[in-house]
Amino acid sequence: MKILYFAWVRERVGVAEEDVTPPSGVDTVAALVDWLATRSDGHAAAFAERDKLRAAVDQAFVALDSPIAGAREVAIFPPVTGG
Amino acid sequence: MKILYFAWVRERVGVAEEDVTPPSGVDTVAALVDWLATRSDGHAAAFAERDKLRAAVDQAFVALDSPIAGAREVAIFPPVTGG
Amino acid sequence: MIRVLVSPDAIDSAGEMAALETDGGAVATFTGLVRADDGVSVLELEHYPGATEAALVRLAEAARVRWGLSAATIVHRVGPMRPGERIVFVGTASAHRAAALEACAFLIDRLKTDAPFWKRETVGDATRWVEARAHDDAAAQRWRD
Amino acid sequence: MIRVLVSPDAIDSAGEMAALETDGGAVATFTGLVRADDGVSVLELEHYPGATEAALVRLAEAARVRWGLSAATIVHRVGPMRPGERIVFVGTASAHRAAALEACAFLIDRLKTDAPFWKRETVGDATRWVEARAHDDAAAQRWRD
Repeated sequence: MKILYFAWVRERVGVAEEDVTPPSGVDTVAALVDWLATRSDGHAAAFAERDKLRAAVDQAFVALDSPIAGAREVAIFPPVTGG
Repeated sequence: MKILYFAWVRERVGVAEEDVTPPSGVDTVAALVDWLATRSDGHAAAFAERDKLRAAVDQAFVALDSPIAGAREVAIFPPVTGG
Repeated sequence: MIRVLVSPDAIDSAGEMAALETDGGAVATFTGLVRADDGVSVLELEHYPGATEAALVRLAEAARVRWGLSAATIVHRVGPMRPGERIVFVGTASAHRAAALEACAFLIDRLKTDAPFWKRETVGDATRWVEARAHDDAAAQRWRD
Repeated sequence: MIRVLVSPDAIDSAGEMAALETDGGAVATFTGLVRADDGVSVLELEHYPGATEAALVRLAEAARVRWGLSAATIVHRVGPMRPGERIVFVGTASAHRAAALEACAFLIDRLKTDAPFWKRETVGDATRWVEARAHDDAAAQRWRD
């Protein structure tokens, strides 16, 4: 599963993307974030404030409690600020 | 007093402007229109439908019952259609 | 900054838009074009020299004050023009997008009812003066206090 | 016709506006500029390649259908830019002025909440990520059915 990070999430994690294979119990975006947070201090810092995180599964915006079964690409990022 | 005509009012009257000296009893735009209508068949045709006439006194839009005392320029025209 | 121009020349909308980009924020524009889809070969615009310009300046100034604009531009073409050509350009500039957008809509709605212009259309061999439309009055009315 | 462009190049708003003048009627545009009045020396925009473009196409298509537009254009710059430069251009074309104006406002309100872009400002020696604002959500919300 490809994980993408943007903006300050990317900066704190330290990489723009990574390939991971989460264990089978990790079945929602929120569970994925919990699991990713254990990978490094940077990950933990990036995911410390859950209410500031947004996500997309296979490029569609989703809530953090959405399932990730079958997802090929999950993106984690702050609220958007374009325009 | 200078009278200006625009659009189909101008076309029916046959001139774009004229200088007139209305008698003293002609004290509103409506009375002025009544008086002007007697000047020619073209004037009469231009002013036949009063509800389709609009006016400006000294370049300010006014209702037809507005006074014209002291006016230097009165314009008579159809409803506007710009933009 | 208020800019008002009534002229028989083609409207330079790109130049007018660029001139509104002064101190950042938001620029909204509206361009009205002679419609090509209803058989009109020539559209002619008549105005009331002096009074028309004054009415447009009053409108632009009212918008500037009401929405705190940094700039407002109204350019209206007069004389004969052809389908696809620009009749009118309205542009607004503000630090805030909602102000620029609302003021732009206000200006185009109100200039249709508040400024002395008259349109005459040529379709085939016939010319006719365009009649005022009730929905223009309704659109202008929504901006009254 | 839908046109969406996300690019680090300067936005050609004049060219984009002219391209919307296809079959007459009305063209409305909105241009967002980097504000020069708050000490920001560089504004940098990050996006989610592929997903951002797809979100903008969905937005433009939604506007086209909802307002019966003949054309809609969204151009968003990414990468570093300076005060006074254009961040975003939105343009709409319709036979009717109200449709063009409303759709233009819809697009700029909604792209602030519905498309993945992130702004980072440099003020003096410090850089910071811009936080999302509640009033952007409110502005986007007014277009929900």
